[in-house]
Order: sequence, then structure tokens, then C-alpha cells
Amino acid sequence: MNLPRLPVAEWVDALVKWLQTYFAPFFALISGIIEPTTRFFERLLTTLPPIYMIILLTLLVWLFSRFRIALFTLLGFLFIVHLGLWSASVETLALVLTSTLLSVIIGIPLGLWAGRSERVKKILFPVLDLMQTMPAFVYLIPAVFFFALGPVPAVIASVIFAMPPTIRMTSLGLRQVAEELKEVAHAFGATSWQRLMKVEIPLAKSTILAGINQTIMLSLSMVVISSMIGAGGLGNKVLNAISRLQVGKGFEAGLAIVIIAIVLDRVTQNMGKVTKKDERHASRLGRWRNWLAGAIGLVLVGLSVLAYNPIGDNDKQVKLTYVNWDSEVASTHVVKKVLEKQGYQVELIETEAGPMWAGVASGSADAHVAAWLPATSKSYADRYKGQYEDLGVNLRDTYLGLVVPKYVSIQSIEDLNANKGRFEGKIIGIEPGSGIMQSTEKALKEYGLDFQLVAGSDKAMTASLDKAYQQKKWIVITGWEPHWKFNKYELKFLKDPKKIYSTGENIHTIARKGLKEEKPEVYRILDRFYWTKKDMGEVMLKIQEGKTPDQAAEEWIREHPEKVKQWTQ
Amino acid sequence: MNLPRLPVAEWVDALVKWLQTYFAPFFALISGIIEPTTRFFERLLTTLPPIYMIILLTLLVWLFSRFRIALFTLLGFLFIVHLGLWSASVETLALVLTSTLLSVIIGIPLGLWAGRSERVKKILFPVLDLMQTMPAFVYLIPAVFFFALGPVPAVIASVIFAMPPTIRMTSLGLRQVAEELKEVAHAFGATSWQRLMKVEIPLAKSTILAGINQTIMLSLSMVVISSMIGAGGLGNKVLNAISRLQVGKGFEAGLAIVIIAIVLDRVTQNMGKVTKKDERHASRLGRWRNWLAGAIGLVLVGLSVLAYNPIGDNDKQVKLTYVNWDSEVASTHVVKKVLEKQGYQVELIETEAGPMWAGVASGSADAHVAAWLPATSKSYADRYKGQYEDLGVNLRDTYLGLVVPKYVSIQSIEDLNANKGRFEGKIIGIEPGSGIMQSTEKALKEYGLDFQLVAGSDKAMTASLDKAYQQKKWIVITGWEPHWKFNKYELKFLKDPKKIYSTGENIHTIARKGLKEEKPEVYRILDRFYWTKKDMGEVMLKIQEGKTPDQAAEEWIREHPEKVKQWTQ
Amino acid sequence: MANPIVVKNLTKIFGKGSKKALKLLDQGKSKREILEETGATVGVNRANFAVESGEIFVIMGLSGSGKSTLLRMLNRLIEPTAGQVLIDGEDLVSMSAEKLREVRRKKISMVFQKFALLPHRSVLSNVEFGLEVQGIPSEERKQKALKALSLVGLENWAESYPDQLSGGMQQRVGLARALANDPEILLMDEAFSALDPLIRKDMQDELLDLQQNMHKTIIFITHDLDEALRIGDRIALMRDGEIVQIGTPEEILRNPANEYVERFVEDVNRVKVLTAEAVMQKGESIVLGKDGPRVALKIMRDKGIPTLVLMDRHRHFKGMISAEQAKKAVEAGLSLEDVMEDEIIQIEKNTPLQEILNQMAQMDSTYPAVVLDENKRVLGIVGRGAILDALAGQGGDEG
Amino acid sequence: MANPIVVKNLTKIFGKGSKKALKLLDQGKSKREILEETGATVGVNRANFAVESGEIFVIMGLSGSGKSTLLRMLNRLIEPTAGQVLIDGEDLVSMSAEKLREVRRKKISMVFQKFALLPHRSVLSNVEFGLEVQGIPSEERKQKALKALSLVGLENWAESYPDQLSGGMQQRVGLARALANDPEILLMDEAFSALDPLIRKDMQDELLDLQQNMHKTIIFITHDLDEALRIGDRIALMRDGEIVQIGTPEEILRNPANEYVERFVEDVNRVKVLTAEAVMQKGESIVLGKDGPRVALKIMRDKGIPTLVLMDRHRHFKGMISAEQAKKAVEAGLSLEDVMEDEIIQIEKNTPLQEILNQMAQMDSTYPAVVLDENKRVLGIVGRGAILDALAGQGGDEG
Ligand SMILES: Nc1ncnc2c1ncn2[C@@H]1O[C@H](COP(=O)(O)OP(=O)(O)OP(=O)(O)O)[C@@H](O)[C@H]1O
Ligand SMILES: Nc1ncnc2c1ncn2[C@@H]1O[C@H](COP(=O)(O)OP(=O)(O)OP(=O)(O)O)[C@@H](O)[C@H]1O
Ligand SMILES: [Mg+2]
Ligand SMILES: [Mg+2]
Repeated sequence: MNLPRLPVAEWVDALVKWLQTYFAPFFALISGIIEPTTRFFERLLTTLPPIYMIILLTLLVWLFSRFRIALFTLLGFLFIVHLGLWSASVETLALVLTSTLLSVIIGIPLGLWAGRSERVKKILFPVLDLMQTMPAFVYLIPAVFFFALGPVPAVIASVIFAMPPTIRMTSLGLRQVAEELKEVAHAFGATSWQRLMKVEIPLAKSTILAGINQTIMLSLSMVVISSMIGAGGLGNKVLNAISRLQVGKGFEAGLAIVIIAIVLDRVTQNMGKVTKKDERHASRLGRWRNWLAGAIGLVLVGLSVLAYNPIGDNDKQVKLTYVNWDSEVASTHVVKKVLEKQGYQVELIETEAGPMWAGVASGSADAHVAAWLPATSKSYADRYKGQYEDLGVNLRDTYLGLVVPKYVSIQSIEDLNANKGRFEGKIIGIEPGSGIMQSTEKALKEYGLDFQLVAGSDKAMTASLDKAYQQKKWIVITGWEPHWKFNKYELKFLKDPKKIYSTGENIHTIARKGLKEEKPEVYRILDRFYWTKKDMGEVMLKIQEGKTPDQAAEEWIREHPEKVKQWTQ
Repeated sequence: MNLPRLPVAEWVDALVKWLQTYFAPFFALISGIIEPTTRFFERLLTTLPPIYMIILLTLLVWLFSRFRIALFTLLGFLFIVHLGLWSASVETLALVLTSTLLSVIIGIPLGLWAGRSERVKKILFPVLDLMQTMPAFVYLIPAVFFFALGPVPAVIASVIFAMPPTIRMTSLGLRQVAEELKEVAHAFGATSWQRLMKVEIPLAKSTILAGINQTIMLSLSMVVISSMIGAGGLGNKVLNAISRLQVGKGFEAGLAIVIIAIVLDRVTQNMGKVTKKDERHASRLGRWRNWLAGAIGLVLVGLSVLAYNPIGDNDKQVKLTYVNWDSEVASTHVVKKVLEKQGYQVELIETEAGPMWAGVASGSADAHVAAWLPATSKSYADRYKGQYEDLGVNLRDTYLGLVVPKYVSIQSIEDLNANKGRFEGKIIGIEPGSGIMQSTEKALKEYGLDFQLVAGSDKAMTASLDKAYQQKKWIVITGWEPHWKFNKYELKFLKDPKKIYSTGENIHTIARKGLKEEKPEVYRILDRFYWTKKDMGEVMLKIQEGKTPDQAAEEWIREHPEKVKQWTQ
Repeated sequence: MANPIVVKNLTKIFGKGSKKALKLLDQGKSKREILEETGATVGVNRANFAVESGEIFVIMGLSGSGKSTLLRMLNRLIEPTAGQVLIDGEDLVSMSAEKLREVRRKKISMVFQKFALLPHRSVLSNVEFGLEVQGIPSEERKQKALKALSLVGLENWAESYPDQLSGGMQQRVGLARALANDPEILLMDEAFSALDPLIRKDMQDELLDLQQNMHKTIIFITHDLDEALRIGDRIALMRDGEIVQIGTPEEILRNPANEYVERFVEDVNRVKVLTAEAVMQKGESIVLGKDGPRVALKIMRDKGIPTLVLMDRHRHFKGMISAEQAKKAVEAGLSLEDVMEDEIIQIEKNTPLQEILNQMAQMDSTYPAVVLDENKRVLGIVGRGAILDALAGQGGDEG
Repeated sequence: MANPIVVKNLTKIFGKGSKKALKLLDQGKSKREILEETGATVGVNRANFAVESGEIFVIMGLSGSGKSTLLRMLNRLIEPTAGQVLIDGEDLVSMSAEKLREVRRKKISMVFQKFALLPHRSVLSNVEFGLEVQGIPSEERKQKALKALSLVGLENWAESYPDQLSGGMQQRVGLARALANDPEILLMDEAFSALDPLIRKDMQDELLDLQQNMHKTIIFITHDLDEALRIGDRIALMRDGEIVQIGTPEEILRNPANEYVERFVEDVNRVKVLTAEAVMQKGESIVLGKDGPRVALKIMRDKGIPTLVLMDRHRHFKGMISAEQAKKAVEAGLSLEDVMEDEIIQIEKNTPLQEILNQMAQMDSTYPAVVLDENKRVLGIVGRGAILDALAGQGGDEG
């Protein structure tokens, strides 16, 4: 094979670039359709408190299927609420509903076409093969290039992956309609359209529904992957848990997905199976069912009106994206609250680092405050060189070292040996093997400290610190900043003249190109946003104490009007 | 819902721990079955050079299906070779074949059972629902806990995800056998077993094959996800490309997956469709087909014998795992080569950071040389505290700064202004916005440099440097270490008294617990492994110049016998 | 009235190479030869016939003989390969799609073997289908459909669904659907084949009843000869796509065109199928009041016949007389009126033999039955011997 | 030989609540009432019969009447709810699974409606199936299978596959498969229903031919009365799970047990079904050489009959004589031998009427046909009148 290598990769890259350049308005149009739809579903499902919404959904399920499924829905969804995963589930549901809707709207006409014409089928089906076998990961990144970060590319990716069964089964359903029944339509002089509407579609209905069922299942299976590009929801919970190696947490989120999947599966399967006979049976069952249907219908319409909140003034909307690290959660939420105080609607998109950068670079997100430079985020920063604006540092210099309460009167590590007795000869560490423990071991050697480094856990250390702090006893612990303990206690780092402990990076704020012109006020606030590790630590502390990030940010802003004023003036 | 929260997550975590503790031998047994199988397939497919193997596969496909499919196989596979993805494809194929084999061996008996007994079906099918809807990500990490990193957990995960269709369709196929034909068996006094073997299975065959077809497709769709836990293959290529935002590259790998998928799909689909009639037809087509079948069979047997290389002495095997960063590629391959020189068989597992740590912690990999401490890898290091041994630093202090050729006679950034003319007033930078450019801008300010920072690209900068270097002109560029340019050219960092540029972390070597006792020599070599940025840079340079990592490492070792001797003595 | 359906050289060849196959057909090759040579299947081979208005025209033949194909070309559900189908003189084959739809909507309806009811529609709405397709407003539609339903006696089942009905009832719905838009022509493809024997008989009766009132032109397919004979005014027998014979049931029974038809026909219950007309003999007669017993006796002796029909001057039937009785009258000097037997079985031309036999068995007389027209004028006589001869497959002489 | 199959009170109730349904059955509730009350379907309701060795026992009835259920209980493909099935005196119902398998392998074979050939096996291998299951070695198996195949005339198709054969050939394979292990009893469930009418007739003939040589005990299901009458030695008519009537074809034709049977029977072609035996009359006779023409004339006059049978002392048939001829003999002084007609149609007890009619039509004589036994001894006579009466549905008197 000494042929010159086909530059497939280059072609694709060029194509992507070309599409990005010339099809931007088209993609914007698509975004403009998908995004509001997803939002609508999300709002619709959150117009009522979870319990009521679940009861409503249960009734709806009951209406469309059988009692057992409704019961499962009720219990399953309550269980999800119990696990605290309801709002994530709602996001996931909204995403799945949007993808399914889109798949149906596009897929059924295509399927009908392929069901009627052998030629269309011959052309279409290989494309479907490609759509189903090409790993979603491959088109995830282009999707971000083309569409804003967040639900839109997720929906697009889901549709690509999940639509084929709807097309295939619609085509199959049409082809499976008994020849004799098609002949009936012909023989009575039906037009092609009449045949389709009066004979073929009604008879293919259950097969088509089976296709939609598969589409729903497949788009559910994309939930985790699409949360990699900021789709949020349960997939995000799974990814977070997994990246922290919390198997149990991941399992909980997975279980929620399974519950939703089973509910959606059973309901659509049942709809496919329902024959006229059942419907007749049902209608004979009594009018209460019709009443119920009417009532649910009314409620839904009402909720829809409520949920159909016209999409706000675009000038007043801001999208921030972030990665789920403690520090970024704190800073992003504070920025969000500050902007909201200025009258903006702020949307937060939690994602992976790559898409976060891609989002801002593509202009689909306005900014992020999570660029760890110069090291951690270097590859992304380089990749998108020139496609974003660096608004400078918002937090400076993280710290590692040995920490003591302020009331401890020594200042440097070198002073420790002299006070060994007061410290009981112990440095309280955290989990063995962690970076700071290693540095500390090195410090013991380098400074010749005659101390024992007690390995344990973060929690154990905090407990020791708390106890000592209450009693004003001397204690030395391993510590790092930003961390909430610096806000809860008065602590200080011991000087480290031998520079054993490393000093960290700065966190930068990154905005998209054009933000300055389009939303100068937002730009200014982001540009001015600057705080200290102590500030951040306060917010983290609040979160650590159980507040939601929103609450924590809210409170912190209330407590620091002067800082906020600096940013916003 | 003010009930106490059900500690589902905790239960799961406890269960995982418990299984890990008490079922280790069981899991080891499973690994002991799966791993050699995968290896066998991999070896089998690599016994011949790609071209010959592809011809053999094409003939095989032809034998089992139609000419068009065989032709597609030939062209498709050649295209894969052309893209340079053959060896990755072989890994993927081996993985898929193993998963399919396992799914069939487990799934068909279960399916037959469920096809015979309504009760079994009732119990089994909800489990299948769970298997199919629970996101694979959730059980990926436990899979790593239970099994060695690499193909085994990937196969397990694939089997979980992909087996259900085989079970379902086998059960369905059995149930679809015409009642009359089952009655024939009964009426002629066949035993239950005779009925199964002589009537039911032959008649359900095509449905069962359709199930296997789906299983193959699903296990192919797991390829990318399973490469997150070190399964390698095409999935890895996709992930790598994606994490570097190389859409085109990713597409190429995706295309290879699509090709394999289509070939496997068409072949199995065709096998399902082949009726007795076709077979009769085929046999009438002439004896040459039988000859072909015989020949291929013989070749395959021969190759199998070749491939059935008894698994080597376990004491002489070492598994290293690494993440695909330039630096880690270099160091890991060097260590590999060194160990090979000592007579070890070294297997490299490329994976994500998380699984890399989990692998060593669980003891399924022996070591990795890629712990960036104290910052980057902190979370992993903490997570597995006590489950590994830190063998200390293998590379120290990365550097950022302004770089000049050695022949430039100034030493410090502070000297730049005075020599502005000789530098033509320019600092050659790289892509705008990257970490180092920002630092340089800051440096311009802080040192009051009257220089222009020229933004461009890495490549452009290297080109400028090369040109200047040839002509011994003065030039100042932004640079960082480790980097191959320090090896290609004689360069030096300008002193940075204001410490504008950060200094980085150290890279540690991490070994599994017990390695010291079990493979003391390996442990010693790993422990002693220590080199400089310059060393690493040399290897990186070779790779950058187009050598494979293996070649590069090999050469570097040849060139540095003294260093290697230090490690191995 | 002209023939509502005229079929000329109608041919259907399935598969590729129909051109070549057509040529081979013209060369007189058989269906099998053509299949082997070209791979094309001859569905129907140059069918020619004309159906009369108000007639039930039955097409029969074994499975695969091309019955359905032929029928479906009559409304162009299957596109003919060659030939013409003239519906009321217009050629269906060359008709525009628009025009064809109009014909299908107004003139030709079809009833299907497996009923082909739309399972998702109620009975009423199934019957409405043809009207709905024409865009007839819903009220009118409903009325017409209900009328059609009441024709088949299912007006009370309008709101049911097909799967709630038995097979026979379902086929009635199919019939009602076909009748709803009041077509001239009904095409029925093995309409009763899926029904149980007893129900099937009921449906046949019902069809005949309906036909009495509606006078549709019906093309009816069956592979059951009994059914064909029972309901068909004329029967076309098909084999391998060719029409082997066309004729009335009696013509086919009496003169099977070839061995194939003969085999088909050999098991038929002739007593049910044959009618008086088929077996009646002229029957010598004399006019009462004109001729006396002596003349009667002479005629009987001369012609060697045992009985004589007596009628009045208007050829109205009066009675019969045997040679014995005539002799008695001559001997006793009685008139013919005095000795004649007037308790004679009186039948019509189309009375089936079974009926005649039953009456004869009841009367237990030795006189033949007499065949009268609607004005009681004598057409002929049916003696036992003639019936027995007919049953033996010999047929009687035409009267 | 004892009855190979005896069925006692055999009952099958499908669905739950069969206990309760059984009780209701005993209370005489109908199938429909039981369905409404318990939701259980009565498949077969207390069937009682015994099949004789070598007999073809036909079970017929409409769809859903329980034929298949009854048949399948005879080899326990369906588990009876109550009652006994005695195969050669052994109760199948209480038999162990092991024993049952043995019976199915050796004594009872089955032929299925839709042939039920295994599509993945060649014809030969299909026929071998029953033998294979018994573990018979491959050579012997093949030999036996080939023998069975040659019985049905398909020895040249052994290597073909079922889908290459026509329907009739496929069913022959099904028959060969059933015959291969030489069972005593053959169960045939609508074995010919899926075949075209002509092919069906061929198969019936073939079955009757086979039966002549093999003398199996055959239970044959059909819903076609013609078929039942054609091949059945006895017929059991079922309705709603009950056996309504059991009898020979003639018994059923002549004495339908109720209106249901009557409706079934009304369309039957009696000419084909009824035999001489059913219509023959005693026929007065005199012995030649003993009595003269005068005696003959007297007998005829006394009894009011037109013909007399003449036989020799051993009751061997010699000829017939009419009153006219006898008178002529008396007048001319001739002996009976001189004037008797000896060209008389001679038939056997089981000659069908059709045959007699055909002969009569050929002979064109007025004499009745005479029924002889195998030794040419006179059993009775069949006159035209008797035949016509039988066709009228009245039946003849027993001879
Ligand atoms: N769509 C088709 N394509 C090819 N051949 C066909 C097609 N339809 C019918 N034929 C062939 O045409 C011939 C006539 O078929 P047709 O269905 O008209 O027979 P039929 O008399 O209606 O039989 P049946 O009694 O089984 O309905 C058969 O040989 C059949 O195989
Ligand atoms: N497995 C079953 N479960 C429930 N009811 C059944 C079952 N099999 C048969 N039946 C019922 O038992 C009755 C007799 O059925 P069976 O199949 O014996 O009738 P059949 O006379 O063979 O009819 P056909 O001529 O249609 O074959 C019917 O009412 C049928 O609905
Ligand atoms: Mg047909
Ligand atoms: Mg049956």
C-alpha cells in the first residue's frame, strides 16, 4: 500500500470548518428551534412541585396504559425524588422528549417515503447504518462547533443516533400492511394520500410506535454521553460520580435512568399494543376515564401556557459554562448571582473541560471563569488561540503547606522542632499517598523535623482541628487553599523557606469574542470579577455546610456588598 | 418526602467492596478465561501480515455470504490499513469476537431456557431490561475494581450491554417455532432433548442469528466506552482524537468502526437468511467452494496453532498503564524497553487517568510512571491512598520561560532591553492566548520590556528558530520543558528573577502493592527510574520526527547505556 | 343493454421479459415452457369473454390458474400486459389515472376473499369507506352505509368492530361495503372460500336473493365447482391462465370441453344442478275437445310412448293419459276428460331435478312430470328415465 | 381382534376452572353457558366410541367443534381433563411419560393438516424422523424410510427438500413419515384440507388403496362431508364438542340424528355415496326348472310386481322375466328359459348408485338391476323407482 495516504481526516476537518463558516445561519436556525423546545419541556415539567407533577404524570401514564405501569411510574418517580435526582431527571426527560419529537417529525415522513419507494429505501438505509454505527463521540465535538454548547448539540447527537429505528420501522410497518387491505384502498378508488391516511398509517401504527419506542430507548442511552457536551441531567450525575469514583452515587443516577427508561418503554410499548378492542373496552369501562383524560388535558394546557414563557430578551441573557470542580462551582455561581442582580437571566452549563472551552470559543457560551493557567488548561487555551478573550486573573495563587491556627505563635516550619512538645510531636495529615502528604514527608526530611506524620483522612483531620481549636490547643495540619477551613477557622500557613510545597496557578476568566461589543456591561463585570481564596473559601464552606451553590452564592453576595459593588460599578 | 434517605449509594459501595474482598478468586477465574481468549483472537489476526490476513478474511466472508459483501470487506479493510488503523482494528475485532463468543455461550442456553419456561422468562427479562438501560458508565468502574484493567472489564461490560438480544431472540425464536412442528416431535415420541436439537433449534436458527447479529452490533457500539478502561483499539483512537479536538482523525477511526460494523452485520445477517435452498444452490454451484472452505479451514487451523502461544511465565510479565500524553508516551515506552531488555514481557495499557490509577490500585496493572504530583493527579492519589506505593519522582521540575540559543550571550530577561536591536525587538511566541503567551505579556509589563510579542503558532516559531539557529542569529522565543527542541538545539532559559513564569510539578512512579515482594527486580528498576527533561525531550523529539514510540525508546536506550545501567544494576 | 364488461385478448405476464414471453405465447408455447425459457410467469393468457348485464359470471379453476389475476385486471388492480377491458364500452387499460379512479369509485366494487375489513374501523365506517373516498358528506354517507348494511341484515352491528363478528358476518360487511356506492359491477374473489360449509351455503343463498333485487353484474371467483354451479349463470373454467371453457352450468356438465373439465365435473351432484329444462322431452300432446281417446291411443301406439299430454286449444295443460286409460276409455266409451289423470306433477323449466324427484317420490304416480311456462302452457315432459339418464352423465335431448 | 382404540367419556376443558366446568357439564349446561359462567372452553364433551381394527373412522364437524382436540387426546398431545383412552386396552391417560413415548413411537403415528414437514431436512430425512427418534441405526432407518417413500410413490424425491414439492407431494411425505415406523394406528387431522380439489381426490384414492394393503386403523378428521362419505367406514359427527351421531355413511344419510346433521347432509351427492345395498328390494324369485311361466305370472299378479328373478336351485342368478314375457310364454307354451331376459345388469351390494345408473343408461332395458353376492347368488334387485326414491332423500327399504 504505497499509495499516497488519502487525507480523509483533513477533508473532514476542512468540511467542518467550511460548514462552520458558511452554514452558521442555518445552524443558528436549528438551535433556535431545538433550544426553546427543550426549555419548554423543562419548564412544563417544573411548573408544579415534584409530587404534584409526579401524580399528574402517573395519571397520564394510567390513561395511556395499564394500572400496573402507572403504579410503577408513581413509585419509581417518587424514588427518584427521594434520591434527590428529580430536577436532573426533568432535564433528562426534556432532552429525551425533544429528541424523540424531532426524530418523529423527521423520521416518520422519511420512513413513509422509504416504505413506498424501493429506491428511497436503497439510498436511505445505508445512511441509517452509518448513523447508527458511527460512534457518537465522533460527532459530539463537531456538534459543539456547529451548535451552542448545552442541550442543542446533545439533542442533535441523540437524534442522529436514535432516529434510525423510527425510519426503519415506519418503512417496515408500511410494507407489512396486508396486500389485500392496500388493494381495498385501490379498488375503491382512493387516492394515494387517502390510502396513506386511511389505511396504511392506521394499520402500520403499532409498528411505527415500536420504532418510536426504540428511538426513545436509544436517546435515553445517549444521556450520559450527551452530558459530556453540557446537556446536564442524570447523565451529568453519572459522569460526576464516575469521575470521582463514587460507584454508589453513579449507580443511583443510573437507577433513575433505568426507571425512566422502563416507564417510557412500557408506556410506548403499551400504546403500540392497544388495539381498537382495548380502546372500546376502555370506553365501556366508564366515563370516568374520559373525565380523567379531560382533566389531565386541561391541566396540561394550563401548565403549557405557564411554561410557554416567551424567551426573554436576548440582550439580557448570559450563558456561563463551567466544570464541576468545587472551586468552579463556587465562583461560577457567584458570578451568576451577581449578573442576575444586574437583571440578567443567567444560564449555567456544566460540562467537561474540552466542551467548556469549545463552547466559549464557538461563541455559544458567553464566558467561563475556570481557566487554570498556565498549566492545567494549557492545551485548550492553545487549541482555541484567538477564538476567545482572556479577561485576566480572577483568583491568584493557590497554596499548599503546613497550617496552624493563628493563635499558634510560631511562623515557620523551621520553628516546629523547637515546639515539638506543644504539638505532641504530631503533624495531622490526610489520606496517605496524596500529594500534600508526600510533600510533607519530604519536608520532614529536608527540615529534619522530628515529627510523626499521622495519616488519616480529611474528615479525621478536620475533626482534630476542630477539637484543638475549641480548646486553643496547638496543632499543625496539612492544608491547602482555597479551602473552606480557612474561612471557618483563623488559620495561617507556616513559612516554607525551602520551597518544598508548591504554589499553584492562577484562575482566569475567559470570554467569547464579541462579548465586549454585544454585552458591554456583562463584559465589564466579568472583567472586573476578582476575588481571593478566602472569598472563594467562604462560598465553598457554605456549600460544604449543606447549602445549595445558589444559596451559598446568594448569601456570600449579601455579605460582601462592597466587593460586588467593585465588580458592578 | 421526609423519610430518612435510603442509603442506596452506600449499599452499592458496600456491595462492591464486599465483592471485591470475597469474590476475588472468582473474578480472577473469569479474567483467566477472558484474557487469553482475547489475546488468542488478537494473535490469530496478526499471525499474517495485514494484506494476507485481509485476503483470508475476505475469502471467509465470501464463504459465508455473498460476493458483494466479500468485495466490500476487501475494500473496506484495505482502506482501514490505508488509514493506518489495522492494528487498532484487530484489537477491536478481538474484543468484539470475545464478547460475542461469551454472549453466545451464556446467552443461548439462557434464551433456550426462557423460550421453554414462562416463569424463567418472567424472571429473566426484567434483568435484561436493567442490563440494557443501566448506563455502561456506571458499571465501568466496578468492572475495573473486579477485573484487571484492559480487555477483561471491557469484555465484561460489553457482554452485560450486548448479551440481552441474544437471550431475547433465542427465546423468541423458540416460541416462534410453529406449534404443528413441535407437535410433530411430540407425536413421534421425541424426548425433550431430541425436540430441542432436531426441531426447535434448527427452526429457530435464523432468529437466534438475528439476536447474535444485534449482540455484535451492540458490542461494537461499546468500543469507544470500553476503551476508557484500557481496552485499546479503535475506540482509543476515537477518544484520543476527540480529547485533542481532532475531528478528522476521530472520523477516520469512526469510519473504521463503521466498516467493521457493516461487514459483521452483513455477514451475520446473511447467515441468518441463508435457507436450505441457498445452501443447496451453493453446493450445486460447484465443488470449488468446498475446496475453498477446506483451504481456509486448514489455514485457520494452522494460524490458530501459531496463535496459541502458551501464556508466558507470569513472573516475567509486566503490565504498565499510561495516559496518552506526549511525555507519558515517552517515559512509559522507555521503561517498557528497559524491562524488555531484562527479559520481561511488557504489556502497555493506554487508558484514561482514572482507570490508570484504579488499575494499579487494584493490582491489575503493575505500575505507571505518570503521577503528576502534587497537583494534577491529586484526586486520584487521594482516592487510592494506601492502595499503591509511590516510588518517588522520576522527572523533576517542568519549566516555562523565555528561551534563547546557547550562543546568545545574555542570561536574564532583564538583559533583553539592552539588546533589543540584536533581537530585532521581537519575541517569537506561539498561539495567542495560551498560558505561556499570557505569562509573557505579563513579563513584558513587569520587566518593562520594549519588545513586540509576535503571536503565531508553534510550528511557525520552530521554523523561525531553526532559520535563526542555522545563521547563528539572535532570537528569543517562548519555550517550555520538557520539549524536544531542547534536544534538537542548544538552548537555554533566560533567568526570571521576578518569577513570572511558573515552575511545574514532579512526575512520580506509582507501583502496585506487593510488586516489591513478587517482582523485586521490576520494582527496583521502576524505583530507580529517574531521568531528566532533556532525556525525555530526546525521546519526544524522535517521536516528533516520525519514529514510533517503540523505535524512539529503543534508540534512546541504545544511546544512553550508562543511564539505563544505573536503573538496572 | 350492451355488455357492461367485454374482455379482449387480456393477458398478464409476471416478471421480466414480458415482451419475449408474449411472443412465445403467440407461438403457442405453454406456461411451463415460457417460465423455463424466460423466467416470466404467465398469469392470464389471452382471455376473451363478454359479461352480460345482471349476470353472475363465475370464474373457476385450480389454485394458480390465474383467476385472481384475471379478476384484478378487470379493475386494473393488476396492470394488464396486453389486451383490452371494456367497461361500458370504455377501455379501462388505456384510461387515465383520474378516470380510472372514477370508474373504481362509481362502477366497480370488489369483495375480498379474506374479507379485507379495516380492523381499526367500525363496521359502519368500513362500509362508509368507499363513500368517504369519494368525498360524500358524512350524513349522506352514513345513510347510504346503513342502507347497505340493512341489505345484508347487519344494521344492528353498525357500531361493532370487525373482530367482534363471525366470518360470515364479516363477509356480509364486505358485501355491504361493496354495495354501498351502488356499483354496476361487483367483483368477488373467492368471497366465500374462507367460510364454513354451512355458513357458506347461507351466504350463497343470500347473494342469490340480493341479486334478485339488485340485478348487479357480478364476476365471482371460486375454486369450488358446487358453488359455481349453484350461483353461476355462466361459468368460465380456467387452467394455467387460459380460459378452457365458458358456458352455462348445464353446458359444462353435459359437454365438458376436455378431460380437465371432465375431471372437475365428474363429482358434481347433478340432482342439485340440472334443471327440468336440461332433461325434458318434447312429450306428444293432443288437444282436448278436438281429439278423442281413439286418436290418443293411435298416437301412443305409433310413437311407442306410454303417456300423452292433454291440453286445451290455448295449449294450456289439462292432464295426461296413459295407453291403458285410453284403452279403457275406448272400451267403455268414455271421453278423455273422464279418464285423464289431472294430478300430474307440474314444474317449471328451471326446477332442479332434486325437486322433481322429491315430488315424484311423494306422488308415487307413474306419470312423468310436465313442464309448463308461466302461462301454464306445456313446454315438455320429464320422465323418470330421462332423469336417470341425465344422472348417468348422458344428458337428455333438448325439448 | 379387540378394538385398538376405545374412548370413554373423554372430555377436554380449556382454561381455568375446569373442575367447576366439569360439574356444570354434568348438569347438562351448554358450551356457551359454561364459557359465560366459568370462562372455560369446552373442547370435547364426554366422547364415547370404539374404533375397530382396520377401520377408517372419520370425525367431522364444523370449525371449532372439537375435532382436533379429540384427535390430539388420542395420543395425548392434549392432556384430557377427564375420561379414558384405551389403546389396545391400556389407558393412555394414566400412562407414564416413558410408556407414552413408547406408544407414540411404535403404535400411533400422525399426519398433519399443513403437512408439518421439517423444512431444514430432506424428504428422506423427514421420513426418517420417527425412526431417528427411536434411535434406530442409520442404515436400517434409511431402508425403512425408503420403503415408506416408495409406498407413496416418492422414492425418487428422497433427496429433495419439502419446499421443492407441491402440496400433494408434501402430504405424501407426511403420510410416508407416519407409515415409516409401521404403526397400528394413524391419526390424520384434516390431512387433505389444504389441497386443491382434484389433488385432494387423488389423495383420497391413494389412501383407500394403501388401506387395502396395510389395514391400518385410521382416525381421519375432515370438515368436508363428501370426503367423509368417500373414505369413512364410519363417521362421527361433532358439534360444540359433543359427538352428535356415529354411523356408517348410509346410516347418517338416511337417518340424520337431528337437524344439524340433516343440514350437513342435505347437499350430498347421494348417487356417489349410496350403494346398491341401501336401495335394493327383496325381489320375488322363482326357481327355474321347478316353476313354470304360469306360476311366474301368478306370483307377479298376486304381488303386483312387473318382473321376477329367475334362479337355479342353488339360488344362482339365471335371468329375469317380465309379466308380458311370461304371458307370451304361457300363450306360446314356451318355457321360462326360452323367454327370460338374461342380459340383466348384475351388481354387488356395495356398487354405488352412480355405477348402476350408468349401466342402466347403457343397457336401455326396463329390467331392474340384480344384486348378487360373490357366489352369484341373488341378494335383491334395484329398480329405477327405488333409485329415484333414494335420491329424493327417502331411502330404500332394507333387502
Ligand atoms: N405478483 C405476482 N408475481 C409473479 N407471479 C404471480 C404474481 N401473482 C400471481 N402470480 C402467478 O400467476 C399465476 C396465477 O396466479 P393467481 O393468483 O391469479 O391464481 P389463482 O387462480 O387466483 O389461484 P388461487 O386459487 O390460489 O387464488 C400463478 O402461477 C402465480 O404464481
Ligand atoms: N389451546 C386452546 N386453548 C383454549 N381453547 C382452545 C384451545 N384449542 C382449542 N380450543 C377451543 O376448543 C374448541 C375446539 O377446538 P378444535 O381446534 O378442536 O376445533 P376443530 O374442530 O379442530 O376446528 P377446525 O376445523 O377449525 O380445526 C374451540 O372452541 C376452540 O376455541
Ligand atoms: Mg386467487
Ligand atoms: Mg382442527
